[in-house]
Amino acid sequence: MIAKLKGQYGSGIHEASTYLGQNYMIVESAMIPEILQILRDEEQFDYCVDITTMHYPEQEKQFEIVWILYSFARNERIRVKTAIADGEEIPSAVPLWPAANWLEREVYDMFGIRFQGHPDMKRILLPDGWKGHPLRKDYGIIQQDRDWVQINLGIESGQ
Amino acid sequence: MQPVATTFFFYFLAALTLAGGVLVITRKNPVHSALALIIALLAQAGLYLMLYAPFVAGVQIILYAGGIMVLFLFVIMLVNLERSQREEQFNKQWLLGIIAATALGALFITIFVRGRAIFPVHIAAVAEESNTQEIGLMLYGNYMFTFEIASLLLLVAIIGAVVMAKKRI
Amino acid sequence: MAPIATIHYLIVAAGLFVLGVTGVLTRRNVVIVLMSIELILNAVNLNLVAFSRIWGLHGQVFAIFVITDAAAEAAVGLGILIAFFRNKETVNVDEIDLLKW
Amino acid sequence: MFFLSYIWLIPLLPAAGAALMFFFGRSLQKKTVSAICVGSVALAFVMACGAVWQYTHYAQQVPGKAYERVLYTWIGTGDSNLNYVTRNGSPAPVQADVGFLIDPLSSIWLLFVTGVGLLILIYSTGYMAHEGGYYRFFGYLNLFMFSMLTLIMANNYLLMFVGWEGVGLCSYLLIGFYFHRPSASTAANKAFIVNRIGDAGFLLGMFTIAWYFGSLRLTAVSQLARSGHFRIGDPIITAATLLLFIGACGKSAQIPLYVWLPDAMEGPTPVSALIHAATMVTAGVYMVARSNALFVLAPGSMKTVAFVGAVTAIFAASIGLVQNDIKRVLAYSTVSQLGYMFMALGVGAFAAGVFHVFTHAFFKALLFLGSGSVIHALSGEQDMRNMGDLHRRIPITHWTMFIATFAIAGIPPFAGFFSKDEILWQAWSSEGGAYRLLWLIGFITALMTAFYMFRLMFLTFHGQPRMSHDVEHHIHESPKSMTIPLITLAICAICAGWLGWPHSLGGSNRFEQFVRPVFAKEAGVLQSEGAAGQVASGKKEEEHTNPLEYGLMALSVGAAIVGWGMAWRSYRYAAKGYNEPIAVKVPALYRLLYNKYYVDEGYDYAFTGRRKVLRTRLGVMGLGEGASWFDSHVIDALVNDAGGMTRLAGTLSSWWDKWVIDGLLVNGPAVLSRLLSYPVRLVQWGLVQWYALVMVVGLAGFIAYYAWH
Amino acid sequence: MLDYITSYLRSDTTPGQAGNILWAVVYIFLIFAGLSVAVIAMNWLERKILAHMQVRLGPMRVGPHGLLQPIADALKLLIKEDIMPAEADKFVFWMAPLVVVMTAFTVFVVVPFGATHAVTDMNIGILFMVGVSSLSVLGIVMAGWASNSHYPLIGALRSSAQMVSYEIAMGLAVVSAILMTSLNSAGTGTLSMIGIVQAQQAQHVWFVFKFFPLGMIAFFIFAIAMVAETNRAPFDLPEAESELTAGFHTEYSGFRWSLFFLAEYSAMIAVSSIAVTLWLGGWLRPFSNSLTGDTWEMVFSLIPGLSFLAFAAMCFLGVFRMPKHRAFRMQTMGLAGFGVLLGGIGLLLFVPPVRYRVQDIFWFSAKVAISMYMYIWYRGTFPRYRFDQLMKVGWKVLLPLGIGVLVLTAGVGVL
Amino acid sequence: MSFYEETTIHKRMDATAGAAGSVKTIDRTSHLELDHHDKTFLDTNELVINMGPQHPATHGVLRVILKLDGEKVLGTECVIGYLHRGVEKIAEHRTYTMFNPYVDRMDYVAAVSNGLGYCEAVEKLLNVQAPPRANYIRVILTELNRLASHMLWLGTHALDIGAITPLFYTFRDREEILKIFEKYCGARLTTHAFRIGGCSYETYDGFEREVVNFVNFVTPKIDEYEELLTTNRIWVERTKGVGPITARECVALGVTGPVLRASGVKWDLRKAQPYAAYSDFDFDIPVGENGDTYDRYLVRMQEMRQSLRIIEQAVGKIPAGPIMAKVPKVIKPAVGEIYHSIEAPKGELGYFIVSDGSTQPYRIRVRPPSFVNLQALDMMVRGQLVADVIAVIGTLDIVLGEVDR
Repeated sequence: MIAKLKGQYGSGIHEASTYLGQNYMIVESAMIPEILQILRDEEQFDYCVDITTMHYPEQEKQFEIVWILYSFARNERIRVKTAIADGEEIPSAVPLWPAANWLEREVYDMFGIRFQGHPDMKRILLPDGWKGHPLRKDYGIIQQDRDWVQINLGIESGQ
Repeated sequence: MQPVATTFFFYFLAALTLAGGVLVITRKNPVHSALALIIALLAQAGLYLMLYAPFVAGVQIILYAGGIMVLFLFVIMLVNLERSQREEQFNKQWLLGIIAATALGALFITIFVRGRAIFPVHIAAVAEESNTQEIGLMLYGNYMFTFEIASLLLLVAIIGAVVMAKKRI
Repeated sequence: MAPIATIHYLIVAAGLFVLGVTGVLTRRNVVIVLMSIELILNAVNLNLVAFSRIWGLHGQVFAIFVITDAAAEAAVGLGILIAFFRNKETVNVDEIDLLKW
Repeated sequence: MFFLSYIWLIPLLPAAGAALMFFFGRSLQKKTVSAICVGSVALAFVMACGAVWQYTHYAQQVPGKAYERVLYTWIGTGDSNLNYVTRNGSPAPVQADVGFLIDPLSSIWLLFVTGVGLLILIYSTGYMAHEGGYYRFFGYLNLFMFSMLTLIMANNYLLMFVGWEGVGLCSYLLIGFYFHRPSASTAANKAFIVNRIGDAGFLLGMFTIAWYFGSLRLTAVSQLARSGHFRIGDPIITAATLLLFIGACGKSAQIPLYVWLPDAMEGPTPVSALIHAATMVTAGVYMVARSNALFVLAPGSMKTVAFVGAVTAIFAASIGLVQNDIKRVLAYSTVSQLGYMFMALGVGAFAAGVFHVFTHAFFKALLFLGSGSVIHALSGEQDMRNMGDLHRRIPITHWTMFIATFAIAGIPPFAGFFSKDEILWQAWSSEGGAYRLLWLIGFITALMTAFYMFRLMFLTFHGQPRMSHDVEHHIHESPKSMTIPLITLAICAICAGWLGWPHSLGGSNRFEQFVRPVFAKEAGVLQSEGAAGQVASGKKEEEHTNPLEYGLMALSVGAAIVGWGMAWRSYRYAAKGYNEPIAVKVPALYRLLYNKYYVDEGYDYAFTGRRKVLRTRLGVMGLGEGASWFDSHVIDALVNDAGGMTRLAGTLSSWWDKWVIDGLLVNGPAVLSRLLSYPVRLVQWGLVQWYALVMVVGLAGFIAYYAWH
Repeated sequence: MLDYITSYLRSDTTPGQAGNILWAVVYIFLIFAGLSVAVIAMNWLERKILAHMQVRLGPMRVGPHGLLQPIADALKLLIKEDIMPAEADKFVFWMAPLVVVMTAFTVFVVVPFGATHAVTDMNIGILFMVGVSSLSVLGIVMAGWASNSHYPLIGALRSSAQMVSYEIAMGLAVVSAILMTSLNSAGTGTLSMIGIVQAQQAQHVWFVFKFFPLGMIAFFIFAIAMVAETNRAPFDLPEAESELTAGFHTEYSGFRWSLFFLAEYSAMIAVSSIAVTLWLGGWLRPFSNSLTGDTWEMVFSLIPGLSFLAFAAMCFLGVFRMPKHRAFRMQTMGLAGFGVLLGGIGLLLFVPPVRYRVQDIFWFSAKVAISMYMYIWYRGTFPRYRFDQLMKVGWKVLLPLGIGVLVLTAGVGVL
Repeated sequence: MSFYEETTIHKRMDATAGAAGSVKTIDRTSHLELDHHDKTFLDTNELVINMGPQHPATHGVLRVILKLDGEKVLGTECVIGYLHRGVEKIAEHRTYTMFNPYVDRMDYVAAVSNGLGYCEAVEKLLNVQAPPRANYIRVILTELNRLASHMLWLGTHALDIGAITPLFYTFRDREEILKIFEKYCGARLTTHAFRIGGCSYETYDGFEREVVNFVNFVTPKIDEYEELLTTNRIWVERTKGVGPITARECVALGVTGPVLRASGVKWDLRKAQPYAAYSDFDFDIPVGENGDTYDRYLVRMQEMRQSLRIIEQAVGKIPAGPIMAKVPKVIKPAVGEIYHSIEAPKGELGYFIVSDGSTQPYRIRVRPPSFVNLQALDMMVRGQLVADVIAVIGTLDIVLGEVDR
């Protein structure tokens, strides 16, 4: 499968290998929609397990997005990864897997990455007016949106 | 069961009835109107009792107060619009209407006063104990046909109401 | 005070009738107009029952028929009202002028 | 005469069962459903046996006398004004009764319809035990029993038509039983539509008869036909019989209306066994046999029947040679055997044809039920390429099916031998070279029949196992409720033929003696008109047995054995991916046969309009499109040109009309009257409360008037 | 004066009919007090019975075996802050619980606890009862509407639809019972509550067993409809706590809420007494036909006292099973005191004049109590119906069944 | 392993939605009749109701905004996050060992499962194997925890539907499980039962006997629950056909656990990708047919029985030996990342751990089953009644601690 994909998108797939028995591949961000589409339609990865992100502030492309996919037919998982810079947008996977809806919203909520074509791109866990994206490495662990807390909760600090 | 303090109760119930009526046509909020109407209806049931018509009184309570008015309240809640309460409550012809209605009332009173002689003061005593039974006999005897027509009317009303209020038949 | 005779009941009924007529003629809210009609019917009923003390039970029987009628009228009237409200979002009677063509 | 006087109960019992199912079936337990349905049919069977037994007593006084019982007049007028006039001017009341008729012919049908039906119902309780819509299925089956019994017991054509349509409906419902499967519903539609074509023929034929004979009552019609008033070859009778035959073609799946029957195998297997093999499809045979008095008056029709039957027989048999679906093979075999029956009818051997119907009912039902048992054992597998080596796993099915195969192949002393041989002999002994050709076709068909049946057996039960591992794991013999009917039917398949043990083999051919009264008179008619050779009556046969007959008998047995041998050679050791001998030798022929001569495709091209060549539709639809093109381009163009001229004239006239007539003369007064009428409009303002106000003012005025006067 | 007081005791009619205002007021007071006590007892009983059904103990802290729990609850409710929502319609909001309570109490005017033990005997008694109890829906609708909140409004709508629907089935069942009263030689039926019981007495059969199974079916229709009428499980949709938090009384608290509570329980008792009157022979003792004679009269007249003594015995059993510890001293004493109270009542009931005067009331109350136990049992057993299913049961099952029973009863009665 | 589920799924998926392949948009109207579009003659206005966050039937602080037509639901929107505690952020500031107790606080009714998933994920990242005895103890405790979770679900679900009695029965029996937990590790709810590399405690004396006693005690109790509900007419009417979801929709929405199985998909991570010692045991995966609330109920009841089967087997053949593998004092996995998931009582619970070679995880992502399952709520309740929303929230078996983390 990997070989076939590599043949098709030679330069788009940077790396495809196995770590601790788990397959993953790193893909050029522009290739993402096509690769995901193919994985779903042709390779039967019909179940989107999770979508999440890592933040590497020291890299040029700060965010690494991970799609964890699973195929019922093959009983195997694959991780698709790509890196994007801050402020860059990435196409949404909702048309492929409706399950991606909330997962992408959570990524947006926590990291501030917007997904193009998502039907309802807004915060999910934090309140709508909140400022900042807490899972970024530059967001302190006790940091909070003081203004929001004062206005909405009427207290000085949420801690 | 003999009515006690007839005169007092008559004036009390009559006042209640009329006050209820006034409230019905003057309240802004239809729910209040409906409640006033219920009071009027219950007071009227009392008047029926005083007229030795317990069955009609019972029917008045069970049908009017218990049935029709619940229907009214139900509908009012369905169509309750704040807007209609803020708007003008009386239509353009209200003055004309009041004049006409008052004239009509005045005529009634005139006729009653002029024709007082027709109505006897002493009311013939009616057996209250068998009231229900006699009404029943009449309904199923003399008024059999009317009774059937009334039932048909109700049937038609039911069907009509269902047809009109149901979204999809 | 004079003993309560039939005429007293008739006068109460007349008052109720006039109130009902006034409501029908002047209010804009259809629900209240319908309730005013109920008032009119009740005035009639009161008359019927009052007279039944003089001329036998026929009046009471008719009162029952009138109540039946009132039920039918309320059902149909409110049905129309709901249908109308769903179409026009209003319960004002002077906006119900579909008869004017 | 208890049973005879209550014969109307026979169809009514299943009908009651069906009604119960349709009204309450949903809430009933499966056990209750089976009890009601099987019970009602069993009762009907008992009643039928009783009725036939009593009928034999009844008929002893006057042999062949039909017992009729009219319940009430269904359609009929005593009003002579409404009566209608037959061809020769005599008034004939339009009358149709609800009445039942028992004579030898209907007794035979009665017996095997209820008997085989009962067995199949019992079988179904096992076969359908795990299916949804259990009550629906049994309701349909009971409704079918009711319709079929109405059909065969009707005493007039109209009631027969009721049954006829009823069985058509039930067939449709049952084929489409798995209605969520697109193929099943398509097949059901196909069966229904094709049958409608035939039914139209039947209807027209019936009208013709009503018009020509002035009656629809079966006995009356045959009496009239036998009275000698009509000459042989009467064109109207020929037309009527041909129309009736079209109906028979539809119901009994003859060329060209046979296409629905193979597809009908989409229904559950018991249905295939009951309706599409044993009972319903023989309705056409029944109808033709029942109308024998008419047919013998129309030699042209007889020939048509014979040839259509013969061609159908060989045609379907040839398709059956190469089919792989076990039920499909049996379906084509049914078509082929029905062709046999029609051939027999066509050559005037009515008794032989009916006899074949009788024996065929047993062994074909047995074959279908056996195949159902095989399918059941293989968890739904129907393709013979994926079977093999089942004879040790499901021995009962194997042995019973083998008996049926012997029977259908015509190996003595199994049932099929006697009836088939009788038909062949009758065909041979009919006069004329063309009839010898019929015999030849029949003979070849017999050979083919033996081949494909033994092919089926060897592929299914012998050779190497070819099914998938999972399926093989689950093979099991069917439950008792399924095997017991199989065994019963197997016994019947052996013994049913002995009823017609021919004279030439020292028997007495009791079967023919039994039915002879129904047909005997025709022989007389024919003989008196000089066409004696057409019918080989029983009497003639009794007198002398031709040595040739033994030869033919030997030949046909030989054909069966040769077919067996060929199948043995080709399929004895069939392993996975075995070769079809025909496919190897003559691939073109194989493709032709495998695709069933492309008849379905042909019909598709010709009638449905779904297929096109380039942009033009073919067939009937193509004609329509052509006509439509002509209409829109030629006719319409003429019309349009004429229209253009008219429009010009109209424009001119409209100008005049608009400004002078309307503007001045018409609108002028209208505007005036509007101005004048404004005050009156106040009365009709459309506001309810305004009306009420007016009413109140009026009331006040009224009261005031009376108060002061 | 004394004559005036004792005149009623010797009469064989109800005070209302006798025109005896004094005794009527006394009765009204007694019924009001008795009803309040009954509601309090019901509160305790429901919690205990439900708890034991659910393998737990229920209230155990306030008073011995939680006997004082309802009183504590009542106190809590009385001193709780009475909240009125800001946007509510003040007057209607205030009126609603009063309307509900008034209707629930008014019906007891005609409930016959015995041949003479009713405030009055109206000749349209059952009509009055059904009519007035149907007015309580007005109060519920008012409460729901006046709260100006979604959940109460939905609760009110549900409640009005439900009560109007089930009233019809209920009415049909009632009418079939009334038809049975007219099976005497004169052919005169009665609507009077006392008359209905007397008809059962005269016909020597409780109507539940009359025309078996017609009476039984009518009774069951009524039994189901009455559960729905009182908004109890499994028909408690107007106040379904898992869907509408508390339905029409979501916004009520404190004293007003306790009025709803009071009204609900008195309505349950009221409809139960209708059922008892119409079908279960009202105040008639069981086996009054088979076990006759003075001896049996005597035996049955002892049962009230005996049952109270049995309650007292249970109390004393509880006293002995109490832990012997200082902390439980108050509780033990309280329970013993309660037992003494019950025993005292029991002994009082053995005094012949009391005994004969009171046994009617006892039998009536015992039958009502059984019906109340059924209410609790339903609540412990059934899940809640969904609204459309509820309507289905009302209109498609009970209504046709009721009509059928009515027609059949009329037919059988005529035959 | 033989993956015979494959055919089942695809057959069912094809059957439900026609051609396989494109799942572009879920056909949300496939099983519903939404008639709020036809504004032809009559139309009532819509009513928007705010259910929660303080509502007795939303199991915590879920807030559902319902759009109603009368009592029919036109649409819903879930508002979550009221219980958000930033577990994933906390993880980045704790060592691997220190983070272990935190996971118990997510799905607090199935804390043992959470701990199992986390420990196994870290073990995988370290390339360490827990010893067999530890694995058996893990299986026993996890299955007991699954039982406890299902019992809690059953009680609250029944309460939502109006049957109050089962709640007390299930709480009574769940208490026995909690007693075992308490005896084993001192805690009842947030147990922190496992350590990275194995278990920290040896089983106490009589552990096996008590577990067996518990199994014998609880088996008839489950029959008792079923007796109360399974054939109860009202219960069946309230649950059958309510909140249906097809296998295809489940897969598309990522719904896992009993909800997925009730739709007919025979997929359970314990079988599909066995972890701990599950490959040693013989148990069935119960599946439903219609994917409605009733089937989900039946599936969970069956799962409880299967859990008992597993526990019985595990206790029977629990091996002797060490309970901890050799794990370095300071856990410092190599640079790399791992995804490991287990079958929690609510569905697939996954941990995605990224290590940068230090003692603290660079990133831990938890894939919570409740969070993903809750997405399906909207689709399941459209066109149903308000009362069904309650039933469906109950049957989804969500825990807000896990949804919000």
